[in-house]
Amino acid sequence: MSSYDVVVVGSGPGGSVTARECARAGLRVLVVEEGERVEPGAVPAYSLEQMRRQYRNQGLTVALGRPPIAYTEAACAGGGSEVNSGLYHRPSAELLDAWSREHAVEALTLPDVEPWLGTVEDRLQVQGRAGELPPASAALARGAERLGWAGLDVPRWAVPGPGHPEKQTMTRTYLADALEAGAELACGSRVDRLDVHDGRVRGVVVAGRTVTSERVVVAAGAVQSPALLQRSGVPVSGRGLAVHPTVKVVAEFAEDVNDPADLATYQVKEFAPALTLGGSASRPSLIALALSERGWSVAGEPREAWRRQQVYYAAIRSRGRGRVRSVPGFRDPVVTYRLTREDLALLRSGLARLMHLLLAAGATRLLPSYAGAMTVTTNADVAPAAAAMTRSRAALMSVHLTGTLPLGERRGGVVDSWGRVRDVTNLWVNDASLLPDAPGINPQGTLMAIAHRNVDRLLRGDG
Amino acid sequence: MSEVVLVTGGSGYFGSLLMTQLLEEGRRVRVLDIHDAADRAPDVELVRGDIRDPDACARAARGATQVFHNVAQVPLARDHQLFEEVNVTGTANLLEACLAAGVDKVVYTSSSAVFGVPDHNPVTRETPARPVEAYGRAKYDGELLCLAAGTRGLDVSIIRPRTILGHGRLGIFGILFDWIADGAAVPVLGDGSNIYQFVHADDLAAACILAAGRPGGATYNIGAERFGTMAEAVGGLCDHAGTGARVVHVPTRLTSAAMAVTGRLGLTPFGAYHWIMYSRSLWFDVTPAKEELGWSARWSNDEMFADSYDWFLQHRQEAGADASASAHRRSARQGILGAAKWVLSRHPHG
Amino acid sequence: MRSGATFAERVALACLARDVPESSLESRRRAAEEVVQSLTALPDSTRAGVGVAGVLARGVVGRSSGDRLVSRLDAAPLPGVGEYLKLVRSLALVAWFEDAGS
Amino acid sequence: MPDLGEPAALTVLTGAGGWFGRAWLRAHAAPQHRHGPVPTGRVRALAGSPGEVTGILEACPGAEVHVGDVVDPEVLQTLFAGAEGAVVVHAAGVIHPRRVDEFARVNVGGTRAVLEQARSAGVRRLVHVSSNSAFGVNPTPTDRFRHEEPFRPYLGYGASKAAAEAEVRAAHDPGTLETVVVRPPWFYGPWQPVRQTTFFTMVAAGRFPVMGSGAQQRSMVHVDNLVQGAALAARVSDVGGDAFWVADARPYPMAEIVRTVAEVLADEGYLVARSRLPGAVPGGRRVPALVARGAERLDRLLQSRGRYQQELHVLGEMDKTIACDIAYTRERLGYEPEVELREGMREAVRWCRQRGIALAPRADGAR
Repeated sequence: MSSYDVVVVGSGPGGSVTARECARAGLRVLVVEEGERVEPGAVPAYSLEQMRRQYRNQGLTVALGRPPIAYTEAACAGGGSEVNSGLYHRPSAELLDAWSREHAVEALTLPDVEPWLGTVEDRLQVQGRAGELPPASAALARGAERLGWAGLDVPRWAVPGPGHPEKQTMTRTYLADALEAGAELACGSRVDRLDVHDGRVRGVVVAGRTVTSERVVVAAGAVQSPALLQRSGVPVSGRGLAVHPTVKVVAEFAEDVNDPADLATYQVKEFAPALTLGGSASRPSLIALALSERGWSVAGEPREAWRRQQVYYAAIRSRGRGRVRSVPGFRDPVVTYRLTREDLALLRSGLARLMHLLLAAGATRLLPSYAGAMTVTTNADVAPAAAAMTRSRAALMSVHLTGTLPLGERRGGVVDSWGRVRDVTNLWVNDASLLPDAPGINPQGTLMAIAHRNVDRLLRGDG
Repeated sequence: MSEVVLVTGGSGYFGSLLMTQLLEEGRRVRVLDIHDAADRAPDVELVRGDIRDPDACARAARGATQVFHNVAQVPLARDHQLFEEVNVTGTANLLEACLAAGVDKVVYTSSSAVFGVPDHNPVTRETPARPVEAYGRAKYDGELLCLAAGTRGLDVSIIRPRTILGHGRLGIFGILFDWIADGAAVPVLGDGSNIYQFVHADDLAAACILAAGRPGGATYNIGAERFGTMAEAVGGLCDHAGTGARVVHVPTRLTSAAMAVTGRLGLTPFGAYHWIMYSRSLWFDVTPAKEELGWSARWSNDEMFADSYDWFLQHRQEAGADASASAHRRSARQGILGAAKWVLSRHPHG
Repeated sequence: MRSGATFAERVALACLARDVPESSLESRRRAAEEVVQSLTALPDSTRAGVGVAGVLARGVVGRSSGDRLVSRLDAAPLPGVGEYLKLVRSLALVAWFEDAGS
Repeated sequence: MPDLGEPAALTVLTGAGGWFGRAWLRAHAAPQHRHGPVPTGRVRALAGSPGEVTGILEACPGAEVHVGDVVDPEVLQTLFAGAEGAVVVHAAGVIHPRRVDEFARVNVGGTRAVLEQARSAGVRRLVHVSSNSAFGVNPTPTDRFRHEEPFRPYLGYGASKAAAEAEVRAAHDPGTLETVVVRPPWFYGPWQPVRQTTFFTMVAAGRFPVMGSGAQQRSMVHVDNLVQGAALAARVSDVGGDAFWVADARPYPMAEIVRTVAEVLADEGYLVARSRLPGAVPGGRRVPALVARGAERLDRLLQSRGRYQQELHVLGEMDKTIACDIAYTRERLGYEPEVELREGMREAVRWCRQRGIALAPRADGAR
C-alpha cells in the first residue's frame, strides 16, 4: 500500500471538509471509512433499512447511566450528514465567546468563524423553505403563535427536488469534491489503531496493515475519535461527552399530519439555547416504538392512526457529562452518561412546555414517551404527566454528540485551539469531538466551519 | 307607638339591669337572649334566640331604633371556640342585622380586657388596645367589627367597663364574699398595692344609655371615680363584713401560675384574664365620658363592694340554685378553691 | 448463540401476538427473525448485558408462551429482565411496522 | 399606550387586610404616578378577620369595610350588593396556613365563590391575583416564565393557585364578566407581614442562608409595582381572559437580594452582621444546596400528611430560580414598573421603623 500526505479517518462532515481542502491543495489524500457507501435516496430516510446500512450498531447504541440515553452514530460514507435531517443553524456569538473564554480557544469568535460559515452555506446551498409548511411543522408553528413563543422553520441543506426537497449530504458535496480533486476513499475499512511512535504518527493500521502517511486527521465522531486515540496509546480520558438529552411525545391530531418520509423542520426557540422543541421522524414504526416506551400495548391503536400522529421532542442543553472508554477485547467502546438533577428538571420542564404547545396547536391526545406515562388531553394533565417522569421511568435519546476532545489552550487539554494533538506532532482531530459542549442547536454547521478553519491552518503549516 | 330599643343578653346580669333603667325611662324594650329571666317584666318583649343565629338577630333588630349589645361569653366559660362564636360571629350577625334594619344607634359593651396589661395608667382613649388572652381578643374583635360596621354607615359607640360590681353581681366575687362571710383568710396576690378600679352596674348602664343618645360613633372607657388599691378594696370589705375575715398576701407569680394551671385543668373557675390582672394596676381616665356624655360615677369601689356583699348575704341560700341563669349571676363553682379556703384559714400566720 | 436467538424469537412472537393480534403469523415470524439479527448488531458491552438478561429471562419464562410469557417477564422482579422484554418488544414492533405495518 | 376603559365607580377588594390589599388601598387613598390608573371611586374592602380592620382603615380611611370568610356566600352577597358595573380585585388567599387543606378551601373555594357572586351581581371585570407558585420553579437560572406557560404547581399552595387561576380564566365571559389574572412573584415593600420582617431580621443577624452559589434568580415585585399592574389589568380594554406576570423590571440573583437588604439596613442605621452574612458577601458562609433539597423533601412529606411548616417550605425554595418575563405585560398593559429593589427595600425598612417594628439593634443605640 502506498504512502499518503494525509490520511483522514472518517468521512463525515469533519472528515469530508478536511479531505476536500487537502486534496484541493494538491496533497495525496486517503479517506478511510468504516461504513459502506450508500447513494443518497437509495434507502428510505429514517427507515429500519437505513438503520441497518448507515448507522453504527444499527442505531442500537446507548450511553449507560441512570437513565440510559439511547444515541445514534452514522457509520457510512458521508457520516451523519447522510442520515440526519440537515437542519442548519449558525452558532451565536455568545456561544463562541463562551467557548473561547472557558477553554481558552484562540480565534474562535464569530468574526473569526464567519467567513467559514459563509463557505459552508454556499456549498451546502442552505436555504429556507419556499411555500407552505407541511402539517407537522404547521402544528408547531400554530402552537407557538398561539402562545406567543418564538420559533422558526429552520433552514436546511437542501435543493429543490421532485416531491420532497433533496437534502444535501457529504457524498453529494464535500466528499464528492474531495474525490474529484483526487482524494481516495476506502469504505468498509476500520482503523484498528494509529501507529504512534516517539511523538509522531506514522500511519493508520487497517486490518493489521499499516497505511503510512505524513499526517493523520482523525474525524470519526465524538465517540469513535477518543476511542481510537485510546486504542492507539494516546492518553485521552474520554470524559466530557456532551449530548442533547431528548424526551419525546406522540401527539395525535384530528387531521392527518404525518409525512413518514420527512420530519418537521420547525423549531420552537423561545427557551433556547437551554431548551428546543421540535418534530421528530415519525414513520409508523417509530411511532410504535415511542408508544411502546410507555409500556403500553399498541393493540388498541387503530391501524391507520399513525397518519394523525406525529412524534415531537424537547431537547435540552445538558449540564451532565459522559465518558467514552475503550475496553481491551471489546470492539465497541463503553459509553456512559451522567444526567444531573438540573438536567432532569429541565427535561420535565421541556416536556411540560412541549405538551402545552401541542395542546395549543390543537392536539387531541398526547402520549408522552416514558414508562408508565399517562395520556394527556387537557392543560390540567400537563403538570402531573411531566412530574411523573422520574429517572427510573425516563426514556431518553440523543443525537449531536460532542465534547470529548475540546479544542483550546486549557491545561490538560488533548488538542490545541486548532485541533492538533499536543503530544503527537503530526496528528489532528477535526470533528464534533472538538466542540467543547453540546451547543443547543444542530452542531453540524458550526463543526464544518471550525473544520475549515482548522484545515486552513494545517495547510498553512503554522499549526 | 313609641320606639323599641333592643337589649341583647337582656336576661344576663348587666343586661337586665340596663333594661330596668330603660324601662324606668319609659322606653319600650325588647330582649334577645337564649334564656328567659324569671323576673322579666311583663311589658318586655322577648325574642328568644341565639346571637349565633343570623335569623334571630334579624328578628330582634327589626323595627328597633337603638340596640344595646351585651351578649358575651365571659371568660369563666373557658371555651375559646364559644368565645369566638358568641363574641365575634354573634357580634357580626347582630351588626349585619342592624345595618339591614336601619337601626339608628348601636352601643356595644366591650371590656377592659382589650387593653391586656397596659404600659401606662390611667388608660385613655388613645391607649392602644392590646389584648393578651382569648377573652380580650374576642371582645376587641367585636370592637373592630363595630368599627367596620361604622364604615358602612352604622352608628356604633363602644363602652369599655372596668370590672363590674353591683347588687346581684356574683360571678368570681361569689367566692370572695363566701370566704369573707365565713371569716376566712382572703388571699390577695402580692402586696395588693396595685390600683384597681371597679364600676357599678348602675353607673355603667347610665353611660350606655347616654352614649346611645349621642350621635356619632365614639368609644368610652367607664369606671368608678373613687377607687384605691386592691388591698384597700378587699380590706375595706372585710371591715364592712365584720366577720373576722382578714387579708392574706400570697406570692403573685406562684399563685398566678397555679391558677393558670388549675384553671386550665378545670379545677378552679379562673379565666386567663383574672390571673393576669388581679395583681396588676389598671384604671381608666373617664374624662371623655364626663365631658361628652355628661356622665359621672355615683359609686366608689368601697360602696359597690359593700352593696354587692349585702345583696350576697341576703341571697346566699339561693346562690347557684338557678341553673339556667348566666355565669355572672350564679356563684362560680369553687372547685379546688374550697380546699384552699380550708388550708388558708388554718394557716397560723394567715 | 443459536439457542439464545431462538428464545428472543419466542419473546418477539409473543409480544407481536399481543400488540398486533390481527397480523399474519408469517409477518410476525419475519419480524422475529429481524429481532435476532438486530440483537447480534448490538455494541459489545450492551450485547453482553442483554445476553445475561436473556438467560435470566429464559429462567423466568420456563415453558410458558404467548400472553403468559409476556406477563411473566413483565412482572419479573429480576434486574434486566424487564429491560430485556422492552428491548425485544420495541425491536419487534419496529421490524413488524417497517415490514407490514403501513 | 393601550386603551383604558372607563374607570369603575366602585371597586370591591378581597384580601384587603393583606400585603397587597393594603398597598392597593393606600394607592386609592393617596395615588402616585407609580400606581398607574388606580380607580378613584368608592372602595369596598373585605377583611378576612376583625384584626385586619384597623390596618385597612390606616391605609385607606374612606374604605367601606366588610369582615368575613371569603368562602361564605352570605358575606359575599353583602359585599357585592349593588356592585353592578364594579371592578373586583380578588386578592384573598392563604399562603402559609397551618393545615394544607386550607389551600383548597380558601384559594380555590374562595375564588369560585367570588366568581359566582361577582357574576350574579353584574360586576364588569374581575382582576385575580395569582402566583408564580402555580408554575413551579425555573429549570435553569437563566430560564424565565413566559406569558404562556404550563401550570406546574409547586406543592399545595401552587396547586391551589393553579386551580384558581384556571377557574378564573375559564370564567371569562365577554358579555357579562371579564376576568384578568395578574401573577406576582415574591413581594416586598411597605405593609409587609411578619414573615418578611423575619427575613429582614435574619439578614441583619447574618443568619439568612444563601443556598448554593447564590446565582439562583428571583423575580420580586414591589407592592406598588403590583398595584400598577393590577390597576392596568382592571382598566385596559380587550385583555379579558388573559394573564400577566407583574414583577420588577428584572429578576435579581438571590445573593444580590440578601446583600441589598443588608446594605439598606446598614444605611438606615441598623447594626448588621455583615461579616457573617453567608453567601452574600465575599468570605461569607454559603449553605450547600443540599440543605434546601432536604428541606424540600421534608416539606413534601409533611404536606402529603396534611401539615404545613412555613420555615421548611421557605427553605425548600431557597436554592431555586423563580423568575418571570414581563415583556408581554409591558406590551399589552403598558406596564412600566417604577420601583426597583434598593429603593423599594429602603421604603420597607423605613415603614417598619415608623411602626416601631424591631428589625435589628440600632447603631445609635435607640430602639
